[in-house]
Formats: sequence, structure tokens, C-alpha cells
Amino acid sequence: MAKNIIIIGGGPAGMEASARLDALGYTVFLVEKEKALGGHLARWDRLFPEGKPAGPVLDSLVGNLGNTKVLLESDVLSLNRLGDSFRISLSSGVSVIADAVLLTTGFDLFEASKKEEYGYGIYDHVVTNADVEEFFRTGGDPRIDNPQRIGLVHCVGSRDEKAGCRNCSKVCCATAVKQACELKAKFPAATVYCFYMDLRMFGRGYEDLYLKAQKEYGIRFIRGRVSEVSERIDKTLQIKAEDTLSSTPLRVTLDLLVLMAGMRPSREGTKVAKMIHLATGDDGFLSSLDGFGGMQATSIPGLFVAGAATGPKTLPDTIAEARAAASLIHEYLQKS
Amino acid sequence: MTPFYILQTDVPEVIDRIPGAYDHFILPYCAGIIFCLCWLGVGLVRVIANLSSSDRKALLLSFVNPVLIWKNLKDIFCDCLLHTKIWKRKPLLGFMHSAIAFGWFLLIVLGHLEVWLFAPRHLYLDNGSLFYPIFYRYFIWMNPGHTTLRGSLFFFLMDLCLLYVLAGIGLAIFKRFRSRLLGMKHTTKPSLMDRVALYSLWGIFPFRLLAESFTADLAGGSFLTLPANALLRFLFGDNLHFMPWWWAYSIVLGLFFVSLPFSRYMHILTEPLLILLRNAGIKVRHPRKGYAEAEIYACSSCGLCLDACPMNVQKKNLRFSSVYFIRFLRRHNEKKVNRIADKCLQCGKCLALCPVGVDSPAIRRRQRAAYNDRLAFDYSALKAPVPGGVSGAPVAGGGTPAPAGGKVMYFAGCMSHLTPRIIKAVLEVFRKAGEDFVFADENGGLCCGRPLLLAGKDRAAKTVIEANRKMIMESGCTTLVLSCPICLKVFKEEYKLQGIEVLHYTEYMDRLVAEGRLTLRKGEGSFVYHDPCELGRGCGIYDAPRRLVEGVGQLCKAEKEGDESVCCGGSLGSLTLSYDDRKRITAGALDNLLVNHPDRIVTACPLCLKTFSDASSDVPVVDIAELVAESTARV
Amino acid sequence: MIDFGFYLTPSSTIDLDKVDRKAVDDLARADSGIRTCIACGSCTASCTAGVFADTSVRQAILSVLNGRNEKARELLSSCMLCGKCMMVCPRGINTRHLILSIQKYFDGQ
Amino acid sequence: MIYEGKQKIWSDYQKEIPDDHYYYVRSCIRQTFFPASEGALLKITRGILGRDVFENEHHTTCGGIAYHTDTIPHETVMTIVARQFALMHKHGYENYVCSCITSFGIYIETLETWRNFPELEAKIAENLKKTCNLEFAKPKFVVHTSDLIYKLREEIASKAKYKLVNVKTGQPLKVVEHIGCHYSKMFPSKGVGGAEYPYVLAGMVEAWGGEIVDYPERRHCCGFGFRQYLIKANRGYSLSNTHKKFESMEPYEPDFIITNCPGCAYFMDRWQYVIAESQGKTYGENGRGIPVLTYEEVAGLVLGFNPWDLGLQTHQVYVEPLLDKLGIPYEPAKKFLGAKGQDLGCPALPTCLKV
Repeated sequence: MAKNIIIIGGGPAGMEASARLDALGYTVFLVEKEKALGGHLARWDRLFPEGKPAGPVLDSLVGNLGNTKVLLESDVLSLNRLGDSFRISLSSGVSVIADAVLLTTGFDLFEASKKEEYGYGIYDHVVTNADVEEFFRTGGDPRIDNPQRIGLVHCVGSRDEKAGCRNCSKVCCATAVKQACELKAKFPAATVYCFYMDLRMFGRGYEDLYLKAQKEYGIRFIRGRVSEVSERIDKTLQIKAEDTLSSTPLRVTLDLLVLMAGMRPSREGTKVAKMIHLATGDDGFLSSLDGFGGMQATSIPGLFVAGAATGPKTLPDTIAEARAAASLIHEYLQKS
Repeated sequence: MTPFYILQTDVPEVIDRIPGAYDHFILPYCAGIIFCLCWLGVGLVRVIANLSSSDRKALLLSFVNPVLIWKNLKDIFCDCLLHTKIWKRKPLLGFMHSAIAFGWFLLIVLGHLEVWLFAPRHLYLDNGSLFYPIFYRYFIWMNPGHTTLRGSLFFFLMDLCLLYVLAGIGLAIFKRFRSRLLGMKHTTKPSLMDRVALYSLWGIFPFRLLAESFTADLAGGSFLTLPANALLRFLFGDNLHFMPWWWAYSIVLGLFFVSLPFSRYMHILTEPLLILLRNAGIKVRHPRKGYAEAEIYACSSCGLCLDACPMNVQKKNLRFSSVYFIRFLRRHNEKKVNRIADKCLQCGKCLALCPVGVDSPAIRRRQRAAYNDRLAFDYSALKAPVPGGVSGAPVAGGGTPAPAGGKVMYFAGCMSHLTPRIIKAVLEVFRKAGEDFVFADENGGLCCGRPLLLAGKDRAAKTVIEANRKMIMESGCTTLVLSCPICLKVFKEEYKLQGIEVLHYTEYMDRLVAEGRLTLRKGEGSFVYHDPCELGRGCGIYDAPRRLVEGVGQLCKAEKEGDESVCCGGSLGSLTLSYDDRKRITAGALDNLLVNHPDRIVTACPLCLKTFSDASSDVPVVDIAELVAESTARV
Repeated sequence: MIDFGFYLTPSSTIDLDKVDRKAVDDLARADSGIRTCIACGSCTASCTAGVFADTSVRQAILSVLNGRNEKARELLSSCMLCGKCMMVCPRGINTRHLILSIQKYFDGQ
Repeated sequence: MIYEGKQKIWSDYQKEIPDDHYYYVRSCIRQTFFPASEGALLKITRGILGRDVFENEHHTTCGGIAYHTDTIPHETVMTIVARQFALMHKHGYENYVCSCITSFGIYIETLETWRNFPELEAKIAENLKKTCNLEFAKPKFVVHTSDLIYKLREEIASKAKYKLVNVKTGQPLKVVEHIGCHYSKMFPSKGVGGAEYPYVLAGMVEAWGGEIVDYPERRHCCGFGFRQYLIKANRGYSLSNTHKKFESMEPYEPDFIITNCPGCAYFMDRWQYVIAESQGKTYGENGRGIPVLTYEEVAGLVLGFNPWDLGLQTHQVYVEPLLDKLGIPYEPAKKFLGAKGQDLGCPALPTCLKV
């Protein structure tokens, strides 16, 4: 008899793991709280570094699900261990007994309004990275009204103890540079500034993206964190930062400010972890067994983790982890 | 049938058929040659007028200096007529050029000689001296039965010369379509006037052959024209209409002379002037006027510099070659001139290969200076001692204490400080040879000024040079050893270090070996030696480094070396060449060095060393100093 | 007017609104290095003239971007074009050309 | 500006302010420059609204100015603070209200220091015992007087005779609020509305019918900055800060400025005179400057107090145009009369700043 596996979180990690495990002949239940699969990927327009459209990536993830039983609009009401198996009950009334559970609960975007000095939700022309993706996806956002001076602030809610996150969110630099180029392409006459603390363009092709942004798009990179944003009488934004390269305070007026909201532990993940008594780290992300060989395993036998649930990750990292988790679960179920 | 020749008799050989010495067909030629001569006269006055008064004086003096007179004659004969420079590099091309130039020259000389001998009164202006010798065979008839041996000799010589020229023309036509076979990868694209002149030139001698062949039975001929005449008679019968051919000959001549000043063939007439100016020691001072103008018109647009230019690894860079630079200078295309001037690496290879000796790199520097020398600079800091200079150690700079001590001073230069391996090796050799020396810029020094000169910032360079010069002169040294050829070039040419011998360290080490102060251990490795531009073509130092390399291992050849060595691409000469373009030049230069699969590449310039080291992944790159240091034992 | 013995102090703040964008664009066309600098400081560290005077390509580029053109000119006025910065630049910027371009652009301004 | 966004932040930064029974301490600067404001506070809270606000003559300066100018050490300041609290405790109070923002900052900072470093608290208690022989105590609540007025703003509004409305146009007056830096910038949770968008003064203005204008340099310091002003060599910086704020608010054409900090009220008022006389630049309508009022002065005006009893004649920028807008009657002839009705004489008039 095929063994049951529950995967909580229908983002890229959950879908990729489902597809792999389904292909191995397991009965996979993919639990998603939203109306559709995809997680943040479904709300994204293009992906760094090449600017590949997110849609086809999502479509292929969904297309590979096979016989996976997808349970949408399902909040996890309880998750507990019964001997060697797990029992989950969902808000939709469904309960499942499974032999293994994979948590792919992902991340929440940092709530940009918490950085009060940037005035997200208060000033008319302050948006987030997610808003920009939405703008490109749907083509409309009254806040993005033919801006001629655009600023992007890196590290909003990342590397910021006061915002509750000391860590780097890993993807924001590349996203910011990508969006800077996209905005410049959309509004060719615009002047675009990126305010960064350190540019962490670590991945393959990222530095090329950076060079392209400088050379072809003329993006001005300013090393210095935006410290204060205020709205002027004409609804434009007055930005204050320090140009730390010249150790001089700097001021600029902008028509649009984009905040690169970082990755925070997902509320759902934290909730589910509490139910099953899985520890979280100081940073709030789920704890895996260790950071090397035991990346996908947890302290609880049969409970696995993959993707941004254990900390900020890029999409390729997430998919790789999902595959790794699938293979680990298969090994676990073969032994038991 | 008239006999071929007879012994001289009292009867004139030649019948002055048209004593008035005029026919309408000469008009095109006369118009052309008069226009051309006027144009030349004006041009000559312009060139001379634009020389500085000291240059003019030097020119005048050169005309009374027997050594220079001899040199002028020799150079003009070898360069302008025989084209010995081209012969040396590309014999077939050399033959082509000498055939046309020397052959035509002989035709003119012999033609005039013929007139002098047989119709001397026509050597006077009022009797058609302008055209008579050219169309001699039209104006005279042979007195049948009275041809002398002397006359026949001239017929023979004239036909021989004509054949010589025609062979050259044939090659030229062949080259236009198949230049690679004559050893040229690239040729210039001719302009419209070039084409007019070129096709006229191609036409002149075939038409001359035809015209003279048509009249050969009447006016005489030899092995070429007489059989041709017979052939024509065979083809067309007795009724030969020769007038159209003389018209055609005159027209192409006229066309040639009219188009000449506007075409590349102007070099034929300008090159002698350039030789006179150059031999008088005149240097280029302005990018367009005076000496430069002579150079511009002396350029034959032959395109040998196209193949020479290291930038030509990319076809798009062909347009930055010297030939186009000169062409746009001639056309006063300021925008293109500036772009091309700034792009050049200043490697000097185009000058080394130029058959005319047009110093295009120097003109480019003048062009750069035309704007850049105005740019403001502020070296006031050089006057003050270096703040906190490293523990009072000597630092090269105006106003700072000059290093005292040894008679030998070592000046590493900026670039050597980026390649500490060179400095380390040079110092090691110094120590092994037991030399008492002082290291001038151990704790940092001034730039030598050469990069500023290359950029056209002459005033700024002068200031830097003065500061360095002061430091060196006050040091009391007698020998200055440099590890950077860029420095070497400017120290030798601009510093005027009276009483101080300026040496590159390869010369210095070569001397140490010769004096027995150093012994080299010969090892197994094979090395290819890269001639740095500034060392080889710049300072003419080719042998000393090779002797050193041969002392430590086996020296193998590069595809091109010596004065044809290919720039490494790192040159400070270019102001605008991008890093990507430079990388390709470097790759091309490496290919050139590696044809014989050496174990290591050896060079003698920090810039070449760094450039090649960054690009060469398989073959290690070393500096000669390192080689010497590792193969030397103290004597 | 009364002299109180103290005065409004000029602001040291860089006002990007007042930067001459045309100058930056023109210079970027002349040499893209003005945009591609990553402020690593290699040029300044290796500078020959830097031993004697305040010379820095990195700071000059930054000064132009920040509209401090006079400062850019000053920072380059002691340059000897020796080319060390060009050799060490990790972005492959033709620093000598960039220096000359900046000097030319602001020449006489 | 999205008002709902601000409301959300305001709702996040709610501060508990007791309704009654306060031990009250005064402000050094206000006693000197705006004594009537402190009088008005007591008149409103005690007299009109019937609150118990106790004051006793033994309290002293909090030591803040000396502390911020680096003339006394932290420990000394904390002992002074402990003494103030001990006096409160001695008189049976546990709610502490101070009139000065610098003091408020000092109190909050001291309490936070003690919370984080209990050993320091023990040491200060010992100091207090040794020096003053008083029993160490900490207040249950520390509030600023502007917090108290904010708490009572609706009661004041219900008793108001005037609204912050231009009687000629019927439009609400445009009010710029200026919050003292030490009110919430150091400890955002200790101020009503937090640090970025404080609500304490905005709430009063809204309750009394005015309209708040937000301008880019709203957060910027008034320019006092302790050492910036107190040392003459630095005074240009102080002036420049104020200048920057006025340049930024000028396009909004505010009718007046309300502030909750003694130094701010003073400097934003007086530096307008200095800027006008040294630079020739004036702000406000017809070159008459922008009046700067304390929140008690505004409350007093709204409640129908006589402007001269509120001490508005001590302002550098003349308030008459504002009173006209508000429709508040005043007797120009009585402006410069002393407490006993004697004529104090009109001060010399500025040349650039119009009156």
C-alpha cells in the first residue's frame, strides 16, 4: 500500500517535493492555505538574474504535480504525532494520517510599514518589491504614476536589529537590481537610484546583472541606507541618506520609492512548528537538524523541512532543497 | 622594308616631322601637368612656410652639408625609386614598386636623353619641352635606312623600360584583386580620386605601348613595339589610325596628373621632400602643418600599416590604422582624426614597417596635445617634501632629499611597483654582482612623464620630468638603471641627463655578464622573448635581452619579433581602447609568441609582464630579471 | 541687517536634485567607467600621485555623480596618468581615459 | 499622505496616561520664558477640569541641561531624578507629570537605565539615602504635561469657546506641530503616536478643530541642540537647523506652530527674528512671521482665556493676526501692562520682521 505524505505549504518547495514524491509512487497531500498554489512565486512577474518570466516556471511546477492531492484553502488546525505516523486536521474538515510530513511553509515578506520612517502605507508613492512585481504583472498601480526619479532601498527589514532581523535576506539585492533595470526600461527617462549597504551579488550571473544595471541602465548605486523619508507638498518624496563612500549626507527628491522587504519566518510555519513542537532558531525560522548534512531533516523522525521555511533562500536553492527532501523522505519511508 | 639599323651617317636619323612641335592631343596632358606643378609649388611653399624658423634654418644648412647631401641622394634613390625597404620585407611588392617608380623614372630620363640627342631644340620651353620628350615618338619619324646603333639602343632601352613598368603595373592590377598573394592581409579602401588616379596609372603604360606600337613602323621601336606594330598590321591591315591612341595616352596622363594631388599617389612626389626634411633633423610639431603636412602627403596609403597594427585582431579596429588617420588628417575630418589619434597604442610598429617612414604615432601625439596640453594640472605638491615619507628614506620627488651613495641608481618606476617580482629580481642581481647602488623610488616616486607625453599633456610632463631630473642630477650617480622601458624611453629622449648613462637593466645585466661580474647558468628551458614596444622599437634594444635569454636557456622564435614584435595590448599609449579590446590584442600577441611552443614567455617590461601574466593560462610569463636572478651565482 | 556674530552655515549635504545629469550622461557616453565603478578603492591605494597629493579616481567619479565637479577636478589635477589605476581596476575601467574625459569636460568651467 | 496609514501607527503607539492625581514638576526654561504657560496648565487642569495636580516648592531642575552639555555626570543626574521621585512618593503620589521635554527624556532614560542596570538603581538609592535621607521610589507613570493635555483634549473641546478655525473663511487653521526631540525619539513607545508620526499634539489640534500639516522637515530638531546654542561658536548651526525647518514648512503656509518643548517654542520663535534681521528672510503672511505657541497657550485660547493673561505678549512673533483669524478679541492697549496694571513699555520693534 502506498504510504501517505503530507506537505504543508504549496509554494515552489512544496510543489517540487510533491512532484518528486508522487513520481516515486507515494500518496502526497499538498496543503495550501491560499486559494491557489504558488506562494510568492505566483505573485512574482520576473525572476533574477536573467529576468525570466515567473509564469512558465510556476506552470511547470504545477504541471509536474501528477496525482498529488492538492488541498487548497486549508488552514492547519492541528498536527501531531501518533506513534510513527502523523495526524493532521485541516480547516476544510479533512483529516489525514501520514507516514511523513514535509514543512515547506516558506517565508512572509517583512511588513514594510513597520519601518515607519519610510512611510509605507502613509506616503502616496512608497511601494514594496512585491508591489512592483504586481505592477508589472497587472500593469496598474496608482502609486507608480510615470515616475521620473525612482529610488530602491535595499535591506528593508533585513540586517536590521530594530526591525527584528539581523540576517541578510539573500534575494533582495538581486531583486532590487533587477527591478531597477525593469523600472528604467519601463520609464526610460527616469533616474534610478539604489540605496544599498553592501551589494550581495553572490550568485552566478548576478554580477553581470549588476554590471548591466550600471552600464546599460545607468542605475546609480549609493552606498548608504535611507534614514528618513518625508512627503513634500507636491506628493514627491524627500529622501535622506548618507553617501557613505564620500562620508557626506545626501538628499534627493523622488517620485517613487521601492522598499526591498526582506524575508521573515512565515506565521503559518511558526504556528505549525509550535503544534508539532519543532524548535525555531533565534531568527524565528524553523530549525533543521543541522546546517550541513541534516539540512532537510529535523529533530523529529518523519518530519522534514525544505525551502525558505528554514531561512532566506533563492528559488533555485529552494527547488534543490525540495528535491533533497524528497529523496530523504523516500529513504526514510523505505527503511521504516 | 627598312633595315633595322645602320652605321651612323651624316644623314639625320630622325625627321622632325612637326617642327612647330604641337598637336591638339597634347592638351589634356599639358593641362594636367601644369595643374599638378602649380599645385605642388603652392604645397611646397605651404610646408616650408609652416616650419618653424629654426627648422627652416636646419633645412637650409642640410643642403650645404656634404654628409647630408649624400644621405639625401642615397635615401631618395633607395626609398623613392628602388623601394629597398619594401624589397627587404616583401620582395614581390618591392619589385612592383620599383618597376613602376624606377621604370617610369628611367623612361622619363631616357626619353629626355633621346630628345637631347636627336632633337635637342625641343628641350627648350618655347619648343615644347613640357611635352615633347613625353610624346617624342609621335613627333618624329625615323629616317628610313638611317637608324644608327645608338638610336636602336635607345629603342631597345625604352622598350625594356616600358616592359619593366608594365610588369609592375601588371603586378599592381593583380595585387588589387589578390593582395594576400603578395603578403598583405589587408589593403586600404581607395577613395574616388584614388581610383581615378589608379585607373589612369594603369592606363598610362598600356596606352603608351599601344600608341607607340601604332607608330612604331614610322617612329621606330624595338622588341616590344615593333612586333606589336606587325601584329596590329596583321589585324587591321595597312590603314592604322594612330591618333586615337595618342589622344588616349595624353588623356590618361592628364587625368593622372589632375587627380594626383588628391590621391594617394601624391606620395610619389612628396616622399623626396619628406626625406629632405627628415634628414635635416626636423621633428613634427603640429599635427597638420609643416612637417606633418609633408608626412601626410608622403603617405602612399599602401596599407602595410593595416597588417602591422596590433589592433587589427578585430576587423572593426582597422579603421584606427595609421593609413586612415593620415587620410582623415588630409581631409581635415577633425572628429575622426581625434578618435583615431586617441585609440592608438603607440606601439610604433606602423612606423617600423612604413616604407615612407611616416611617423604616425608622433603625429597622433601632436593631435592629442592639441587639446590635452591645455588641460590644467597642479603639481605644486611636488615642491614640498613628502609628508611622513617612510622613515626619512629617500623618495624621488622634487624638493625631497636626493638619495646619496652609489654611483648606480636604480629607478623602478610606477609599473614595476605593481610587479614587485621584477624589483625583487633586479635587486637580487645587483647584490649578486656586488654593485653599490641606490634604489631611488623604493618608497614611491614620481611618474617618469612618458604617460603624460603619450597623452599629449606636454607641459605637465615637463614639470614631472624637471622634478625627477633634479633628484637624479643631485644624487651624484653616474649610471641610471631602469626596469621599465616606458621610463627608459623618456629618460633617454627628454631628460638630458648630462654625464649620466641611462640603461635598461637588460643592457646593464648584459654588461655585467660581459665584464664577468655575473655568470649565467644555462638551463634546459626554451624561452620566447617578447620585445616590449618601448624597448625594441622605442629604444632599439633587441640584442642585449636576447643574449641574456640565450645565456640561461634556449631562445626560440616568435612568429613576428624584433621590430615587428606585436604589442602586448597593455600599452599606456592608447587613451580610449577598452579593456575588452585590449584582451583580444593580448590574445593575438600571445598566439604570435607561442608558435614554437616555448616553455616560458620572457619579457622585459613590467606592463608586458602583467598583461601577459593575466592572460596566459598555459605558459608561464617571466621577466628577464627573474631569469637572470635565478640563473646567477655570484662570481 | 544686524550682525549677531553667528550665521547660517552652508549645508554639506549632497543635493542630488541639483546634480547636472547632463554632465553625468555626457561623461558616461565618453567613458562608461563613470557608471561601472564599484568603489573598491584599488585606484586610490595604488596611486603614484596619491603619495604627494590628494588624488583619487574613485572619489573623483563619486564627486561627479554627486555634482561636486570642482572637487572632481581637484582630485585629478595632480594625476600623472601613470596608468597604475588602470592596471589594478577590477572592473577594467580605462581610468586614464576617464580622467582625461573628466578633465576635458570640466576644463574651463 | 494616506491618513489611514498614520491612524494605524497611532493605534500601535498608545500610551497609558492616568486621568488624575499627579505630582507636577516645572520646566526651568518655561518658568523663565513662558511662565504663563505653566500657569495656564494649572488653571486648566485644576481649575477648569478639576484634576488633582500637586506641586511643591522643593523640587529642582532635573539636571538635563547640565547633563546634555556634559557638565555633570550621569550618576549625578540620576540622583537628582531619584530625589524628585522621592519627593513625589513622600507626598503620596505615584503619577509624575513634568512640564519639560528635556526632563521627560531624562526621567524616561533614567528609569530605562535602572530597569536594565538594577545595580545602578541600587547605587542611586544609596546615594539618595546618603545625600538627602529620602526613601527611594519610582513613579508608576511618568507623563509629560502635553500627554496630560492630550488626555484631556476632548474635555477641553467640550468646554471650548473658540475653535481652531479661521472665522473669516470658515476653514480649519493649518497647524504645524513640532515635537521636542526627547519626547519620543529616544523611546518611541513612551510617546503618544511613537517617534515617526507622534500624535500628542496632532490629537489636540484635531480635537480643537484645526488641521495638521505635515512637511518634510517635521522631524528635524528645532535647532536648540544644547551645545549648538549654548556655545556661541556653534550658534550658526542652531540657526541653520531652524532655517531648514522654516524653509521646508513655508510652502504649506501654516497659520501657527504648536510645540510641546520649552526650547523649541523659544527657538522657533526667536530665531525667526534673527533670520529676518540677519538674512532679510521672513516667513508667514505679510512678513509677520509664523506664531509659535505652546499647547497650553492654544488650549487657553480655545477655552477663551485673555491672550495677555496667557503671556502671548512675550512672543517675538506677534500673535495678533492669529487672534484675528480665530476671532478672539484682545485689547492692544493692554498688551504691555504689568501684573498690577503698570505700563511696561513696548519693546523695540524689529526692522525686517513685521509686527
